[in-house]
Amino acid sequence: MPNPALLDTVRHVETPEGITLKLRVAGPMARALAWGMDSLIRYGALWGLSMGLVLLGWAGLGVWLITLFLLEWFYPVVFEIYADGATPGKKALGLQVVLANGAPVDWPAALIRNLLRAVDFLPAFYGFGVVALLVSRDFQRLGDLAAGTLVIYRDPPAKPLALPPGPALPPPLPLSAAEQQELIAFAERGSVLNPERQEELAALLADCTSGLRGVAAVERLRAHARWLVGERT
Amino acid sequence: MNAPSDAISSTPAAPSDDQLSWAWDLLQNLRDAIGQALIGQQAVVDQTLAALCAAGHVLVEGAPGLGKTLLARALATSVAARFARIQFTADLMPSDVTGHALYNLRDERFEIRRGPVFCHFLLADEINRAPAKTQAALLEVMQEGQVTIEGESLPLPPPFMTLATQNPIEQEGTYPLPEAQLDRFLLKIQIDYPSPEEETALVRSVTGGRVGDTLDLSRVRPVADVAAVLELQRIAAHLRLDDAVLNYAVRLAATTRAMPAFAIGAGPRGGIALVRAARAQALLNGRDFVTPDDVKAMVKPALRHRLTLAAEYEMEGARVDALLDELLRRVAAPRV
Amino acid sequence: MRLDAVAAELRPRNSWEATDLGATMLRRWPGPVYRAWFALALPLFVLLHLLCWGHWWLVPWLLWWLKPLLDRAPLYVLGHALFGDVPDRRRFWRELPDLLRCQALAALTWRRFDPARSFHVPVTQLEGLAGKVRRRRLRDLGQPGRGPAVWLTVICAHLEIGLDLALIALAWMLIPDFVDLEWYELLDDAEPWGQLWLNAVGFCGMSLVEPFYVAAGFALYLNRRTWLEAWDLELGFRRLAARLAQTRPAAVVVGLALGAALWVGQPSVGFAADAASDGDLELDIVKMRCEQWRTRVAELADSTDPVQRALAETLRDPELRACVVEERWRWRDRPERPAVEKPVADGALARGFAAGVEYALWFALGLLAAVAAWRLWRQPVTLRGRRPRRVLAKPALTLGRNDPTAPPAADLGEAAWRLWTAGQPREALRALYQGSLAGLATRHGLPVSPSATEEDCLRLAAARLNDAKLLEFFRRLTRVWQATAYAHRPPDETGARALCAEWPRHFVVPAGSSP
Amino acid sequence: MKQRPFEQRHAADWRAFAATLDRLERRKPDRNAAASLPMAEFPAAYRRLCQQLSIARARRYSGPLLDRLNQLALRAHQQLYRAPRQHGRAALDFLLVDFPRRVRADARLFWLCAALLYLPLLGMGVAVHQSPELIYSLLSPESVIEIEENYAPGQEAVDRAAADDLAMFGYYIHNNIGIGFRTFAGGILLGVGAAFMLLFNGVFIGAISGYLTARGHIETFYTFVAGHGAFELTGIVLAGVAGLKLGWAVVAPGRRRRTDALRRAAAEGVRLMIGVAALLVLAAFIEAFWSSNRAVPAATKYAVGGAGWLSMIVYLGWAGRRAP
Repeated sequence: MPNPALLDTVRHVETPEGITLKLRVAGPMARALAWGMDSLIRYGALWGLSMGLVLLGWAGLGVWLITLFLLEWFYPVVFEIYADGATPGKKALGLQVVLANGAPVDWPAALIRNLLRAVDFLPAFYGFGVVALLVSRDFQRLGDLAAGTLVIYRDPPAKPLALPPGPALPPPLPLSAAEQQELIAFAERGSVLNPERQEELAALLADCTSGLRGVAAVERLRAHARWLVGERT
Repeated sequence: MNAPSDAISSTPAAPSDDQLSWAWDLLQNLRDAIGQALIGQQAVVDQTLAALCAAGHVLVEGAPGLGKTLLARALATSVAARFARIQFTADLMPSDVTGHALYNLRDERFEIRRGPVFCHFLLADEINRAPAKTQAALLEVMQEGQVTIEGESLPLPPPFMTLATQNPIEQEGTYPLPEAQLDRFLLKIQIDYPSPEEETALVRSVTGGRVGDTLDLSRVRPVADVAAVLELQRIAAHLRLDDAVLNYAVRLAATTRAMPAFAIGAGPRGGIALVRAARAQALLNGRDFVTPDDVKAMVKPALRHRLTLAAEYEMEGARVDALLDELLRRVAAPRV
Repeated sequence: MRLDAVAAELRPRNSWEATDLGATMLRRWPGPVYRAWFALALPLFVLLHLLCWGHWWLVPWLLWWLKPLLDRAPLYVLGHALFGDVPDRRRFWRELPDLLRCQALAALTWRRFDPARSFHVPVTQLEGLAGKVRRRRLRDLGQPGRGPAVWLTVICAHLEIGLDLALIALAWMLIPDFVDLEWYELLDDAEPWGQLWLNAVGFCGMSLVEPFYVAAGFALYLNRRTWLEAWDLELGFRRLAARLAQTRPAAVVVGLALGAALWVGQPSVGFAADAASDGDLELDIVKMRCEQWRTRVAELADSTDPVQRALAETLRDPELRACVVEERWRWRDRPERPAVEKPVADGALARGFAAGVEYALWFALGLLAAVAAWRLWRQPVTLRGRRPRRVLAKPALTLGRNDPTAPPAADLGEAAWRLWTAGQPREALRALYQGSLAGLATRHGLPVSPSATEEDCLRLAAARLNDAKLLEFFRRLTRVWQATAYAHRPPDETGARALCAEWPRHFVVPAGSSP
Repeated sequence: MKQRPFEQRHAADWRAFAATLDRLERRKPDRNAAASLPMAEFPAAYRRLCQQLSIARARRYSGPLLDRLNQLALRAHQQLYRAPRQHGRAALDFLLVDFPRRVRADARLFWLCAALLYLPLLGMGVAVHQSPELIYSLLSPESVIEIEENYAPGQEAVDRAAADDLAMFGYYIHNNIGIGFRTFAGGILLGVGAAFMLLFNGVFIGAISGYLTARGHIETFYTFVAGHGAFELTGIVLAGVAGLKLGWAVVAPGRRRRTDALRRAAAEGVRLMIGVAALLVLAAFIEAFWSSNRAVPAATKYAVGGAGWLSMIVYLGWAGRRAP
């Protein structure tokens, strides 16, 4: 279980089914970038639209102003409701807006957080918003606080990591659950860590590897990990 | 004499005339005894006695200082039964209510310390000041009539009656009881401010020749014992109930489910509670059979805590009691 | 550094999450970090104004230029605080000169324009690397971590400018109108006080953003090392090893000392060639590092300290290099900010379009009004309540009810008696009771509602009737009826007969008199 | 059970579950349809997954597996606890019943906001009428001249082209509803923002009306504003109500935490804002297409304006009331 005393950016939400879901709350950097992308999209669209609407004269100006109004206030709302809580910018950065309990945003929440954008923007360029974001516990700007929403990372489902094939050996001594988890993670991350570092880590556990050294020690630990996950050869 | 043409929902063990007149006398004595301490509030006393006869628990709601505690003490004194009082507070633990197992170092074994629930009359004062888990501990006891400590089930001696009091839920620092658990109270009694005359009498009795400001129970004498209460409950349970009256009670409860004003209507348990309470009311009224009037009199106390207002009615400030009056006006009485 | 005292959850994160962790760290130790920042920056701000007396416009530029030195204070605090060792004031001041002196020239000249500065600085400041080793190390560390670090710099620069503007706007909003001060005068840098005010605003914006920038960069660096060196696993393995070797405490000491070595800057955990992917490793670097390494190990082995000797034994060639492929989106070029061109022509097309839209809007309004009207008309209750108030279904109202609207038949008494003699006492009394209610309702105007019970009817009669005999009869009848109906105790024959006989006296209108 | 057998035992379940989620999220409409579960089994499957996640956590299976299960559970949670979508009929019911009820529930705030708008409006109107030069304290001479030209009499015959109307419609939508939204949002700053917007609008409108009245442009001006005034002014007042609710929640949260109080107030306020937006769209429409039409006789315009006020009063005062 995570140690609550350690700094982390994960928020735990208990569902009615009694399990805890982990929401990885997103902070200022990713959100600023997403906002930048959305602004480009919005103003790009407006610019493109103005090219066409020029043909319509004053009437075109009217349509353009209405579009401006809609894009200004409702562009995020519509995407957050109909596109899994993410504007295109947020989607590109893997972000998603959810209610504080992990449920998708509903209309009132989406409206509140985006209408209050006007205040977050004050006094200029999201002054209040940035300060609130840095101060609040879950990176919420004022609109998020009022609407009870969070912006979280929504990753593509993690691919299961396979252990490299090989023999499986029971560990020479009983291991606690956390220790087993670390051994397995060590084997799973074999493709990320370079061999020398792995050997160095394996050397820490000389008692487990009965004094083997170097590559042999790494292999031995992997074999234990395979045994621990339940592979049998 | 002709045999009754309609079926009768009574049981073979119908009480005899002697038993009935004994019961009526006893109830009158109880009423008088409690009335000695609790001045005015005749309806409240009657409803409490009805719950006693029906072997049900009551939830008493009213502002502080209206004699909720006194009512419970007077009842316990007049019956000469074991009485316990638990003041519910925010830090009260479930084991403070039910009891707990204690390891005895000398004997090297666990001893069960019985909590205050092991009594006949339990006054749970300000029940909505305790967090849900403590409320739940008590409500479990009320439903099952037994306490489980360290895997050992200990039955409570009958009669067991809980009188829970709660302050109006708008008050600060309260945890409202969950709907499902409110169901376990047979009646919810509303204590309102007494009439001016009654209040004068009350003030006089409090200030008359005594020191301090507590109402005393010295004038309340025991008029019954535990066995008498059990007999009273047996008699009340066997009063005659015609199908038409039963049907009336069921229709009333079922109609609450069809009323759009209520998000949650009274369930079948509401109907059962209504009938139980009506039987007791009939006994209190000195009859040996139940009439539609007994049902009608018990609709509010028996149903008001089982109903949840629909949001839009709540928004417009509707009140459950007013809607129950409306219900009584709308449902036809079985006058045929 | 004691890895086991680390105050943050170590796990491989994505880069943005790592910067978020930086913000969380800042939120955890705002006091020490900002104290350290202001301890350095505020005097500098004042000092620069004194030095550049008369040329205050220089100050913001100089401040900007000196940022790398200023950043060292928050990084120093964070670096220690994260490992359970929040530095106190005295130690901070004692170590400050060394902190500032270390590679200051490089930091202020060619490295000043490093766009990933925040990410690279920990290598210099915390690991103390320099020269080719540092470059090598940065290259190994940096490739996938660099992109986010550059973005971090870009975003923080924007944040800082945005906050400056926000502060100016805030001041403008808060200064009441009657103060004779046009807000743009404040921005007039020709005025010395205007310049001072601008500098102060810039300083505030910088002070807000810069510690965050440092913290986020530091977190990026930590995250990168967690990826490459599996710090989380190292921590777990250390604990396991310590548990296994409780009889040999030396192992724990060695473990911790290894950590210490890592912290003081010797590349005990270094970066080596992954021969498959990196063939261009320059020989001299390898040679130099090997040499450095051997010297270090020899030093340790010669040491009198048993811990250091133990360390020397365990140290092995620790070169490390990992490669992670990460795909990301990158702007190829920024599109121009849209410039809206003023509409020029009012051609036929435009006129037609406008007229079309207008008619469509009128039509929509009409349609909406029609739908609303239809809704009100079809369900008029909507205006009076959300749902149509089907309060009660009809059957509930009528079940078991005979409406007492018609006057009772004149021969009811006889009919009832006939029922009694036919062996239907309940029916007989029902007829009598119903008839009486009908009589009371029609002849005496008693508003008997279907929902009224027997007692209700009796109360009503007692309140409304002034005929005592009739009332007495009705009361007697009610009692008998209740006993018959609900207790199944019909009266004896004489009682029944009396009731039947008496009934017409009260309820039958004598012929000739008007009702 | 070890991790690998656990994975193998449930792998098929998880694949089917993921396919169901894909279908629900409308990512891949057809490809995996066969593999996904029938809808009726979804909640049960979700509970099974929750159980498996708990088991996996308790047994400390490896990180990627936990992440994968957490992700599945999160997605399913979002599908199950999604708020039901509202439809057109509900929207109409909201406007006909719910909205006026909510306004009445906040009657005291409503009167406060009305006072904040109308008292400065009247005061400034009278003051500027008495001494028209006061207007220069608010507006630059150029804008005053422009406004005066707009309402100068003698242009009755010229009807604005449809294209101009449409442009103005866009302008009113963009500007006026934006003002309404900002009034609401400004409420979170302890109510100051909302109150300021109300006062500011009151002073401004009052000054212009007073000035134009003093200059004698009575008919042109009042025939123009008569039509949409009821909807626009009421809309702004109601935006103020919604904003002050936010502010009040921050200033005096009562027994709730400030954020909770704010959240509640915002949820109520935003429902008011939906109605406000509807009112302001209506006002913009009337302003652009009806008020600007100078061919309509003045009497008709005043009559329509009066009808607007009347309907506003009836609507907010009585719509949605229950029968006594």
